[in-house]
Amino acid sequence: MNSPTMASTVVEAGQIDGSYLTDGFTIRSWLLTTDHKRIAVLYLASITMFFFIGGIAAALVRLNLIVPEGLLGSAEAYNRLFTMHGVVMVWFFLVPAVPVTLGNFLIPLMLGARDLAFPRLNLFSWYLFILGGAVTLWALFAGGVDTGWTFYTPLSTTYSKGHVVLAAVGIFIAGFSSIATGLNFIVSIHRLRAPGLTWYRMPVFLWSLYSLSVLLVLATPVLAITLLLVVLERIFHIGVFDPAIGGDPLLFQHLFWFYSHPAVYMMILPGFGVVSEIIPAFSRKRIFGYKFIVWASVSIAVISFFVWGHHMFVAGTSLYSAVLFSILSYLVAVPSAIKVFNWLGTMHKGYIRFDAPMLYALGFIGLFTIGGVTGLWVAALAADVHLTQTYFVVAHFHYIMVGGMVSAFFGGLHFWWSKITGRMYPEMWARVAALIMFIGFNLTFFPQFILGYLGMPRRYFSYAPEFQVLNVLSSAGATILAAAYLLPLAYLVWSLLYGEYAPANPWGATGLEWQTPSPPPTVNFIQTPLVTQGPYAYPPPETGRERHV
Amino acid sequence: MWHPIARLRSRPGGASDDPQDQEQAVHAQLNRLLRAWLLLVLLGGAEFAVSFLPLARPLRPLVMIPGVLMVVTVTVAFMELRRGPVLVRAFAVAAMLWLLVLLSLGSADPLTRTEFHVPNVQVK
Amino acid sequence: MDLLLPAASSSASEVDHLLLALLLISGAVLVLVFALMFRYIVKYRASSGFDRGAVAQKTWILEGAWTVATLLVFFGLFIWGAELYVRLFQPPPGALKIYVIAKQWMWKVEHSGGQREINTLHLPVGRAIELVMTSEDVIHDFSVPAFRIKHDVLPDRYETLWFTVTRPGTYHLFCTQFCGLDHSKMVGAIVALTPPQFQAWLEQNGTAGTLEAEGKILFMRYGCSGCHGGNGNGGNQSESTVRAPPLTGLYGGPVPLSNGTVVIADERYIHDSIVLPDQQIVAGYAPIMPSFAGQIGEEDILKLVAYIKSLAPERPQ
Amino acid sequence: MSSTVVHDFQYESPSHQAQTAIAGMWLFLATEVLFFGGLILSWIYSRHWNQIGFDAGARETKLWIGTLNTGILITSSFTYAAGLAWIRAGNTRRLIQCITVTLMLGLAFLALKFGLEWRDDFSQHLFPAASIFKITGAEEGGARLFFIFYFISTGLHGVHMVVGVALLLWIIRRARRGEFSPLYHTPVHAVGLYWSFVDIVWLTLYPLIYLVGRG
Repeated sequence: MNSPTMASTVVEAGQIDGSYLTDGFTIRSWLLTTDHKRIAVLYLASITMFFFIGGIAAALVRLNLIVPEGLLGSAEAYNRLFTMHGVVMVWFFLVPAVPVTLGNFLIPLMLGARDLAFPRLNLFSWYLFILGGAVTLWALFAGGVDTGWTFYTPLSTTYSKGHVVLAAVGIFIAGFSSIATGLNFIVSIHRLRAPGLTWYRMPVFLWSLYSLSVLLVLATPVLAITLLLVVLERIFHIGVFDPAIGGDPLLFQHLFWFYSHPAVYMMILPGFGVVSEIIPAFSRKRIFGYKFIVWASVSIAVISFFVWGHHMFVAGTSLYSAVLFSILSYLVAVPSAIKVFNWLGTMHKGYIRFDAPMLYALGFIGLFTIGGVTGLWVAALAADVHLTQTYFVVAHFHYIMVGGMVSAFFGGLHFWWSKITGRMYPEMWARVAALIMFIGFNLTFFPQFILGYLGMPRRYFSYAPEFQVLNVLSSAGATILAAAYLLPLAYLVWSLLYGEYAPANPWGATGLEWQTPSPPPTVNFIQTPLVTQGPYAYPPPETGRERHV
Repeated sequence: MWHPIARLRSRPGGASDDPQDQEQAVHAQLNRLLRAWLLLVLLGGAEFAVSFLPLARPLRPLVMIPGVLMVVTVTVAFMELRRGPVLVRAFAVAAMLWLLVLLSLGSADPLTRTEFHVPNVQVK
Repeated sequence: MDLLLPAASSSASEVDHLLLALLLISGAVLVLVFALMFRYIVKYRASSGFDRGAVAQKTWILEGAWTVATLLVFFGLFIWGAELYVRLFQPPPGALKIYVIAKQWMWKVEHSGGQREINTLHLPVGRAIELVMTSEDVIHDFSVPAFRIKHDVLPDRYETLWFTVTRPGTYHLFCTQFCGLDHSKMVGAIVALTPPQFQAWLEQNGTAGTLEAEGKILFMRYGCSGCHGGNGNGGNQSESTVRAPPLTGLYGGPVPLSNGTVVIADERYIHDSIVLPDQQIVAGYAPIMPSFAGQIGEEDILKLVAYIKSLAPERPQ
Repeated sequence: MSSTVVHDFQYESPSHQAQTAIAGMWLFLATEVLFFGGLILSWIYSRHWNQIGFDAGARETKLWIGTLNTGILITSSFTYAAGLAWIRAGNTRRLIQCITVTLMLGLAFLALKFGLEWRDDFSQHLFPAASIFKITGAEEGGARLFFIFYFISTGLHGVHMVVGVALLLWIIRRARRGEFSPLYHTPVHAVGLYWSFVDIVWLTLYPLIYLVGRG
């Protein structure tokens, strides 16, 4: 087997010279690394690239919707742009973002382990992600796909003119990257915990990523078989979804949404984990109802597999299954409500500080709650008949994905930035960016709730003139949001070169990852930590903590 | 340096050193495997026979029951479900449960779709 | 910018009441969450010297309370939404049937009197209307925001959608299931007229023959009469050697199938028997009828269905 | 054979790493269960909507090849497990023999399935995407759907068999180099799990294809 290939880290001597970043500077040491921290940094770079590709597509979509007849002038281009925005954002940013960057970096640190269970599989997962991304981008830039990210049949199998097969193969490959990551996390959390780290002493972030990995591992294979069936039907012009020979297009929707609803929980569960770490750290207080939050995450992971039918209330499914999926959809909303109340409970009687991660976490609570309650609207059967396939649904899932998940991702990124890079980011700029992002986001997506009620359908290149004012408002908000996203890119890169050197624990937070230097040595811990108490044992601030700005 | 706090690790099948014991152990194993193989062949025969029973078309899937038993036999006997860490059994159970969810909730729609679509026209 | 959407169908107001209730509940939850958050931000910020006192350890009661509260509210919303949805799902008997065919990027409408329209639908106010819809290519979605209704239109299948218009006027019709290039152009207008105006419109546009008349001609041309008999009264007379089930008196009546179940012959059953004959084979008959999927267009199938329905005059249309 | 076994630096002991690897393989097999599960759901839909045509298609399958293949795979699973028992007792020579027999059985399965059955199906115009199809009339749609399921499922299972055969060759090569011992035989165990899983997939596909439709 491979003992640590990095010669410079001498464990027994107790003195580590340099961190995982200074542990080899050749391209080969990065591209063939099995160190979970380096793989996390590689993923961070890839994720950022895909985020901005998807963001540009979104900006063009909003640009087009400024005038009722469509500014871009061609419905073809618009259809391929919103499909590109959907495909790139869902599979190459939202689903992977937190698990592969923060998850890869922090899970071994939080577990007190030296690396994940299968380091080589972890590197293979990154190469699968890059290969899948390359094939998908090739499909999108060679002409794109005109089916939307949902690939509904028979449009995707028989009538679409786009590169459906190429895009499906790209997503198929990227899917296996998710499976590999999920498998690695589940086995590591089970098998590599530090001595004394029982399940109830683990931070909530690990529970959330465990629940996420259950979703990754058990839902993504169904997407793989679905895309394979679509590809085969498109190549051979005959398949199980073809209604002309007795096939059922609704079978595709069932298989697709069996993956895609757990996928939206894959996006938000890590957000729950990150916020559950930030709120106690910046309220200097033990998390409220640890067991409830933890089992809420696990129950979301299980129940999220029962609810996919609520995407098909008007699709022509049977009345019985529609009613069944509606009651199950209400059940899955309960754990999310529990979490929000527990975060508020954590802040109660805390000593709250308003650093950038906390601003993102507070923004998350507010925006995710709006996203969550609008979920109740589309779970009610009769209301969904009116609201589905309109901009109400677009606003609902953007509030949860962008308002919730992206805020949590930025919050987590700022919270652990010092641990990942060993540098402190400029606090003032970070708070400004957080506020602009909050304002820009609300201006972009709140008008869409009203547009949805008024009946403006999704995915329309041109729309009825009476919807124009709200669309212009939304597009204006989008420009502010785009600017707000460029700010962190700027000052975080700046902090890599000129940021202050970070101490091991700048926030005075609890958790094993803060007990090792930042950036940590390749073997993570000089001395494998012994865990004797639960997480979030925050002493009241009178005892103070070393933190300097 | 490692703190010997007990963690979930069961003893691997200790192969004692002297060859006589090893020979003994292997033959016991081989007999167990042979019995499992025989059970599989019997179940296969049963499945083959059951398929010729005149079952009504919607009841035909009952032919799968011996097949499922064969799957359980292979999992327990050849894949040693009962040995190894608890995790192994947890993953096997999880796979079956999620498959059940996919197949049951997935087929709830087609099995119940036609009844409600017939308009209640007064029959003479 | 009109912020209020007209409620022009009988169920529209009920859906609006449900949406209003959802708005109030969401508002209450949001006010609770934001108020608590701002209060904690101000009261418990790090710099405030306010004495925090003991931190509650036992959280069971509080957790249990808000879990049960959310469960009750959600269950109430579920019941309300489901009850209304079930009523919207099944068309009442005797509704005026209008046939809608969705095709990549246009709506074709056919009234039983033979009137045809593209991207517009004239209909009477105050009477239950049942749309029998199918698609010739991909999945579309017939959506009228003013009536608060929409339903996907699937290829090779009949989907029904019913409503009762309460206010005359012209309302938006949108296709809300992405269907390709000109998905956004596949829009139309629903023109709701008072019954006399609608009657006048029918006469004025009733030029072409009725659906049944044209269906009778197609019944001969596509060779259905070859097996099912000249006027569809069964296949075992002299001129046809093939045994085919009789079609007279079929519509609305029970049909025993070869797998033992009994189905009532509605438009869906007749349409499916033409397009996918092996799905529901009549008891006592060999599955020899070829599938006409792809050979007969949806418009002609509509006419054949209308003709076969006319063979059972004693049952209500 | 090396008496001491080295383990990865993040594990505490060789057995800790071995059992973790086995747990990881089981989890991977769980994902494969869901992968084939999606295919079984398509079987349920296709058969539910077109029972008569679907069963008509099922009657065209070669029952004797299917049954023989089932026997072959069951036996190959048995011989592999026997090989694993032998290596646990330290007898590498027996391990190599057992795995070679397993390999032969696997190749026999592939020969029967793709050499004989598929070629025969193509010659009888049972390939669903072809314009001329053996079954016409009312049952053609359902029969085509059956053969779509038939070719996709047996094709996917065939791909997994080919990967399995490659893994068997890899195990034999490493066994010949004396890498396995009673203390260290994790790859043998892991590949055994994969091979038995592919056998399990066939045990579920066999009735769905050959038996259910033959009422």
